[in-house]
Amino acid sequence: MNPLIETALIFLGMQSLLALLRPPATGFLPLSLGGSGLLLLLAGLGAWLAGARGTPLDAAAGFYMALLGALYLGVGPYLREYLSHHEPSRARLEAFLLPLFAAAMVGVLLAPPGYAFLFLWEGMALLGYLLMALEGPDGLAGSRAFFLASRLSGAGLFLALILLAHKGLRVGGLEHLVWAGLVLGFGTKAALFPLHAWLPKAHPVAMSPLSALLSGGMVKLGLYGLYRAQDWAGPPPEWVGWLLVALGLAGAVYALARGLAEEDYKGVLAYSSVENLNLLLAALGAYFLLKSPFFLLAFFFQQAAHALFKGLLFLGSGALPVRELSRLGGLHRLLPRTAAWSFLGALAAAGLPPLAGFLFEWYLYQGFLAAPRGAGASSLLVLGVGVVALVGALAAVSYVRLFGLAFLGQPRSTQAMTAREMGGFGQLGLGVLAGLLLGLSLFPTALLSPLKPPLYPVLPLFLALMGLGGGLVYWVRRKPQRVYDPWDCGFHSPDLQGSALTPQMQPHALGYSEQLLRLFPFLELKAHLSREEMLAPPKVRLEVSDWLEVMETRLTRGYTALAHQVQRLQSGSLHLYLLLQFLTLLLVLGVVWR
Amino acid sequence: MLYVLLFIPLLPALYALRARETRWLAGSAAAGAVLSLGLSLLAQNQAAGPLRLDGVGLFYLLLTDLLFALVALYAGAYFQASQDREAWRFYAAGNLFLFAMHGAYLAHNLGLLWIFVEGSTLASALLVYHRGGARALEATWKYLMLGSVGIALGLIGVILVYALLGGATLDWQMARELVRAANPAQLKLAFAFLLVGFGTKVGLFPLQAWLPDAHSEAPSPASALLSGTLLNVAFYALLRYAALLGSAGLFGFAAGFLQSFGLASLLAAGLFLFAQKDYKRLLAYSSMEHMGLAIYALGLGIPWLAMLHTLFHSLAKTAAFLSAGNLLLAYQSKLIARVGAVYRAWPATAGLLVLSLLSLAGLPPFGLFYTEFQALFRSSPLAMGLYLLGLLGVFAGLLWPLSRMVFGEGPGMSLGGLPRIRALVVVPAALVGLALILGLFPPTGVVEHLAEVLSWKL
Amino acid sequence: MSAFLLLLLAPLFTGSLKWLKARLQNRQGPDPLYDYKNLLKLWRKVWIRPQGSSPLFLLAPVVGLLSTGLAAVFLPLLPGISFAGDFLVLIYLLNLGRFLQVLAALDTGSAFGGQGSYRESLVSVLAEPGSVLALGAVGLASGSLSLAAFSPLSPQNALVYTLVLVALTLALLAEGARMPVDDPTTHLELTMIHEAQLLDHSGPLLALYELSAGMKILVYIGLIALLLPFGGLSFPAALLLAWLALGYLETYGVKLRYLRLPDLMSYNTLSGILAVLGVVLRFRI
Amino acid sequence: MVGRKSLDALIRLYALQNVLLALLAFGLAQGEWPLVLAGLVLLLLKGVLIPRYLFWLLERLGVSHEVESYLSIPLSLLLGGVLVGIGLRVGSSFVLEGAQLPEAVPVALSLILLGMLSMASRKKAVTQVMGFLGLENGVFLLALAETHGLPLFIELGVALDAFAAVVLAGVLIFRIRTTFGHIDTARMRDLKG
Repeated sequence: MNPLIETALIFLGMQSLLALLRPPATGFLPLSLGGSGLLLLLAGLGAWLAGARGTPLDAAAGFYMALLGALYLGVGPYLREYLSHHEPSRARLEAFLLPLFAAAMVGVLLAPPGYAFLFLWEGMALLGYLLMALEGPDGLAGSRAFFLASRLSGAGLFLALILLAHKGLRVGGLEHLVWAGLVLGFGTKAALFPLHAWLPKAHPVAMSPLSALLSGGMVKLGLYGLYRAQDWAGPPPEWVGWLLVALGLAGAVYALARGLAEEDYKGVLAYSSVENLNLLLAALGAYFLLKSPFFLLAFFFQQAAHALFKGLLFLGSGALPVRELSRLGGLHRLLPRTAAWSFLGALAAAGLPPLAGFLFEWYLYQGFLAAPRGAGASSLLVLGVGVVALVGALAAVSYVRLFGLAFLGQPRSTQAMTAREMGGFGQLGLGVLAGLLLGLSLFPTALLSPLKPPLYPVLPLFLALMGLGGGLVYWVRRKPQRVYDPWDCGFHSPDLQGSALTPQMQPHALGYSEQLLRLFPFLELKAHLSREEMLAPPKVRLEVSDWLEVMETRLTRGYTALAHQVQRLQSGSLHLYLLLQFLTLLLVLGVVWR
Repeated sequence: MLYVLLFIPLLPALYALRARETRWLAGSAAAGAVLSLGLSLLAQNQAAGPLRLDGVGLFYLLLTDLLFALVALYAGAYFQASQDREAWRFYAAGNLFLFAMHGAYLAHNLGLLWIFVEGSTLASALLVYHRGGARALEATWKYLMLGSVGIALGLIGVILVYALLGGATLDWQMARELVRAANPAQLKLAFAFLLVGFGTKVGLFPLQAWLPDAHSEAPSPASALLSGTLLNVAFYALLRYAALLGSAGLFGFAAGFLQSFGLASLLAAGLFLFAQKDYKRLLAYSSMEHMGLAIYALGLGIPWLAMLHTLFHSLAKTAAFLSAGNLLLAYQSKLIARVGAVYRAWPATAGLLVLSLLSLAGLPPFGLFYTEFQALFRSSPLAMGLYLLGLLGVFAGLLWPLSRMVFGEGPGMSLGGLPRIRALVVVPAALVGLALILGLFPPTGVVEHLAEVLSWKL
Repeated sequence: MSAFLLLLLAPLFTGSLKWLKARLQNRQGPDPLYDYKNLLKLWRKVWIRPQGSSPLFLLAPVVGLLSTGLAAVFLPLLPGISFAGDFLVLIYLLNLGRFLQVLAALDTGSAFGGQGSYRESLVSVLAEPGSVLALGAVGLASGSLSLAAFSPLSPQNALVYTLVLVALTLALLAEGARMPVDDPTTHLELTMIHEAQLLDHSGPLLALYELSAGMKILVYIGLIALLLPFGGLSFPAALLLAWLALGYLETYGVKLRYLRLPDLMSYNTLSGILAVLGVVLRFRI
Repeated sequence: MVGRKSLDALIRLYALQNVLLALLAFGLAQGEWPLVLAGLVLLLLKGVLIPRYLFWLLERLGVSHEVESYLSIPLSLLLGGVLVGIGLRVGSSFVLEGAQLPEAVPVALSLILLGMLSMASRKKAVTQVMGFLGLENGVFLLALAETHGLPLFIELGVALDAFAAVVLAGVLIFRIRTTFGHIDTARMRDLKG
C-alpha cells in the first residue's frame, strides 16, 4: 500500500487509541485528523493525476481520497475547538469514534468489492450512527433514519456484490439484478430521490463537524460506488442511466423546493446536499447514456466543490446559537468571520461565477446541449437544460434565504444576540476549506487535468471582479457617508427609540419562500391562525405538508399495522399456540406426502 | 471420564439445595462449569457406553460450559443486587439444566439425546419459574405444554427412525451406516416429526409461542441461559438428524424445509420485533430470528456455518440478556418506554447494550455479520432477497428500542442507587469482547474441522 | 468593448424611455439625457449606511454593476471575448449581481427590503429556465454554443427563433423589472419589486444600482439583437424596437398582480422548452 | 376420551388404556425381558401411579370435576371422529417395513391426534395434562407397533421424563390454583405480543 495512506491510517488509529488511553485527547485532533487529511490529500491527488488503474489505489478512488483528505484537513483543527465545548466524557467518545469513522471511509476506497468492502461500508454506518446518537434525545430520529437507510444501502450492496462474485451466475437477467442492487445500495447512500428521506433528518442533528464529514464525504462514497461499479460489473444497462437522470433531475428540483420550506439552518443545507447529489447522479446517469466528457467533468468537479463548500457551510453552522432560521438574524455582527466564510460557501453553492459551483452547471449545460438530435429518446435529454436552469435559480434563492435570514437583518430572538465566534482552531479549519475552495474555483485544471477540461476564463473574470470591485469599493467608501436607521416609511419619531421597524417585520423563514412554494404542487401550504389571547391579533403560522413525507408516514403506519396483525398470533392463548403447532405439523406432513 | 463429565453439574446442584449463600453458590456453579470445561477439552473423542464426545459435541459443550460459568458469576451479583433470597433455586435448577445439557452433548445415541433434550426442557421450566408469580407461572405452563407436545412429536420421529433402522440401534455412528438402507419416503415422514418437534424447541416460526413468554418472565440470567444454550441444544439435535438425512442422501429434501422455516422465522421476527414494547421479549424474538438463520444456514448444507452462527448468537445474546438484566435492576421495568438515557445513567451498561444489540443486528465487526455474509454468499438470488428483506425488518425492529433506551429521554442521572457490583458489567463485557475478537478473526477453520465429524454429504 | 458601449448607452436608454413615456402620456417629461445628470448628481451625494448593516450593503451595488458590465463583455456586439458556452457565463454573471442585490435587500432588516427580496427571487426562478432554454435552443440551431457564432433569423429556423424571441422578451421584462412584471415608476412600497430592494441605498450606491439596471436591460436587448437578421444594424434596430415597445407598453399596459406572475412567466418557460424541442426534434413550419 | 364430560371418568379411562397397553406389551414381548420390564414399568407408572396422582390432585385442588372445552361435546366428538378417520386413513403410510403390529399403527396415530385435539381445545390445566398423557400413550403404542420397543434404557428414560413432566405439571397446577384462583388456562392471557 501507499506509505502516505498507511501513515494517515496510523495517525487515525493513534488518535483513537489516545482517546481511549489518555482521554479526552481532543488536543491531538488537528495533528492526527488534519495530518492524515494532508497525507490522504497528497496520496489521493497523486493517484488521480497520474491516472492509476486498479489496485492498490485506482485513480477514481484516489480522487475521493483526496476529497476526504481535504475535508479532514479542515475538520481536524475545527474539531479540536468544537469538542472542547462538549463534556469530557462525550468528547472522549467522539475523539475515539470520529477517527475510526474517518478511517472506515478511507478503507471503503481501498477495499475491493466483496466482504471487506461490505464490512467497512456497514462499519462506517455503525460509527456514523453512534456519533450521531451521542447527541441524545434530539438526535434520535435522525440517527435512526440514517442507520436504517445505511442498512438498506448495505442490503442492496450485499445483493449486488455477492451476485457479482458469482461470475458463473451472471447470465440472463442477473446483470440487471446486480445493477438494481448497486443502484439501491449506492443510490440510498447518495440520497437518490426518493430514497433520500434519511438525509435531511440525519445531517441536521449531527454535530457540525460530523455533518460536514457526512455531507461532504460519506455520501460521496455512494457516487464513488456507482462510478466505480463500471469497473466491477461492466457497463451498466441503459435503464440505469435513464433512471439516474430521471430521478436525479426530479430529485434536485424536489429537494430545493422542499429545502425552501425548511426552517432549520442545517436542514436547508441538508436539502441542498440532496439537490447536489441528485444532480450529480443525473450527471452520472447521463454520462452512462451519452458518454459525454462534459458529464464526467461535471461529475468529478462538483463533488470536490460540493465537499468543500458544504464542509465550509456545515462547519460554519457550528457557531450558530440556534438552528431555526426564524430565530436567527443579524449574526454578521457577532460572527463576522463565520459570516464571511459562510458567504463564500453560499456563493459557491448557489452556482455563481467565478466560484466552483458555476463551473459544474456550465459543464452540465453543455453536456445536455450536446445530446444527440433526432427522434431517439436520448434527444429528450436536452430538456435537462431547463431543469438545470431551474435548479440553478432555486439554489440561488435557497442560499439567499439561508444566508440572508441567518446573518443579515435584525436578530429575531434573544438567542441570536448571544452567539460567540469560534476561536483560532475553528477559524483555521474554516480557513483551510475556504482556501481550498477558492483554489479549486480559480484553478480547476489543477484537479481536472486528467480529463482535459475546456474552461471559461475564470481567472481573468475573478481578477476583474476583484480589481474593479476593490477599486469601486475603495472609492465609494471614501465618499462622505452617514449612519442612519433604515427606511421605515417615515414612522421614525424621536419618542420611539430609533427605527420603527421591529425584527418581526422582517420576512419569516417560510414567508420568504411562500410564493415560490406555491409553484410546486407536491408541497401543500397550510396557514394556521392562532390567537394566544382573546383579543390579541391572530398569528399566522405556515405549515408545509410534503406529499412524499405523507406517503412515508403512511408507509410506516401500514407497516406498523401489519406488525400488529402478525402480533395477534401471539395472543396469549395457549390453545391457539397448540393449534398452530398442530397445523404446522399437518402442513409439514402434507408437504411430505405431496 | 465422560461419566464424570456428565455428572459434575449435579454436585453444585445438590450443594445449591443445601447452601443459601449466593456468593458460594455462584462460585460452586462456576467452578463446576469451568472444571467440566477443562475436562471436556481432555475428553475429546473418548467414548464410554452410549456416551461419546465428538467434535460437534465438544464445540457445543465448551460453549455451554463457558456461558454457564459466566452467567453463574453474573447471577451471583444479579441476585445480590436484586436482594433475591432465593437464588439457590436458580443454581439448583441451573445446574440440573447444565447436567441435561452435558448429557445431550455427550450422548452418542439418538434416543439418549432425546431424553436429555426433554430433561433440559423440564430443568429450564424450573429456571423460568424461579420464584413464581402470576406471569412467570403462565409462562412456565405454556412453555411446559408446548415444549412437551413438541418433544413428544420429536419422540415419534425418533421412534420412526429407530424402526427404519430396523430396530437395531440408535447409536449415531451405526445409524449413519444403517440409514442408507432405509425407506426414503418413510424417513422423510420421520423427519417431518423431528422438524416440528425439535423445531418447537428451537423456536422456529409458527412454533415459537413459548419462547418470548419464557424468556421475558425468567430472571435475566436464566433468560440468558435459555437463549444462549437451551436453543442450541435443540438445534444440535436437528443438526444431527439433518446429517443423518444427509447420509441417507435425502439432504436436498430436508434443505427445503430448513430453509423455508429459517426464512419464515426471520421474516416473522422482523414484524414481531417492530411492534415490541418489552425489551426482554424483544431479545427473545431476536433469538427466534437467529435460530431461524442458523437453521437456514443448516439448510444451505453448511453445518460449520450454522454452528458458527449459533456460537456468535449465543455470545451476543447472552451479553444482551445480561445487559437487559442490568436495565431491569436499574429501571425496575421491562418496558422499553420506561427506559431512557442509559448512556448517562449507566454508561457501561449502555455500551454493552449497544454493542450486543448491534452485534445481534448483524453489524461488523461482530461475527454475525460474517456468518450472514457467508450464508448470503451461498444463497440463490430469491432466497438472498428474502434474507436481506428479513434482515432489514429485524434491524428496523431492533434499532428503535436501542436508540430509544440508550439515547432517548429518560430519568438520566437521577436513578437512585445503581448496583455497583463489578460482575454486572465485567461478565457481559467479557462476552462482548469475546464476540468482538471472534468476529474480527472468525474461527472458521476450527469449526470446519470440528464439523467434519458430521461427514456431511449433500 | 460592448461593456463600455452599454455603459454609455444605458442612461440614455432609460432616460429617453422616461421621456418617451411622458410624451405618450401627454406630459412634458424630463430631458432624454436626464439620467446622465441624475447619476452624476447621485454619485456626488453623501450616502447613508443603515444602522447595523453589513459590508454586503456596499458590496451589492458594486458587484451588481461589475457583473452586468462583465456580462456585457461577452456580448459580441463589438468584438470581444468569445468561447463555447459564453452565454451561460453571461446569464450567470447577471445572476451574481442579482444574488448580491437580493441579499443586500435583506441586510437592513426592513420589511420592504425583505419583500422586494423574495419577490425578485420568485421572478428570477420563473424567468431563468426560459431564457437559458431559449439561448440553448439558439445555440443548438446555430451549431455553436458561443454567442458570436449565433446565426441570425432565417426561414429555416423561423419557428424556433420566434419562440426564442418570445422567451427572451418576457425575460427582458422580468429581469429588467418593467411592466407588466414590475412598475419602475411606482412610489408605493407595497407594490415594488425591484425598487423595494433599493430603498435604503442612496447617493453613489443608488447610482450604481440604477446604472446596472439600465445595463441589464441593454444586455437583454443585445441578446435579442444577436438573433435579428439585420447584420450590423441589428443592435440599433433592437434598441429602437425595445424603446418603442417599452414606452408603449408602460403607457397603455397595467402591472400584473404579483401573484399572477407565474401565469405570465409560464409562457416564457414553455417557449423555451418548445424552442429546444423544436431544434432537437427538427420542427419545421 | 373426547366425549366424556367427567374428569374422573377420563382418568379411569386413561388407566384402563394403560393396562391394555401393558398387556399388549406383554403380548408382544415373546419372552424378551426388556419388553416385559418395560411393560411392567408402564403398568406401574402409568396404570397406577399417574392416575392416582391425578385423582389426588383433583381432590386437593377442589375444582369442579367437569371438562371445560372450547368445543361442545357433539362437535368435539365429530372432530374426534374426523381425526380418527384421518389417522386410520393415513396410518398405512406410517407402517414401516418390519413393523411388529401394523394394525396398531393407525390406532396409535388416532390416539396422538386425539391427544393434540384435547390439548388444543380443553381449558382446564388438568385436562391439558390428560391430553398430553393421551398423546404420550399414542407415541408409546406407536413404538410398540413399529419396533421391538425402544432399547431399555431409552424406554426407561422416556418414561421417567414423562413422569417428571406430569409431576412438574401437577406442582404447577397447584401454584396456578393458589395464584389465580382457578385452573383455566384459557384465562391466562397476560403474556402477549
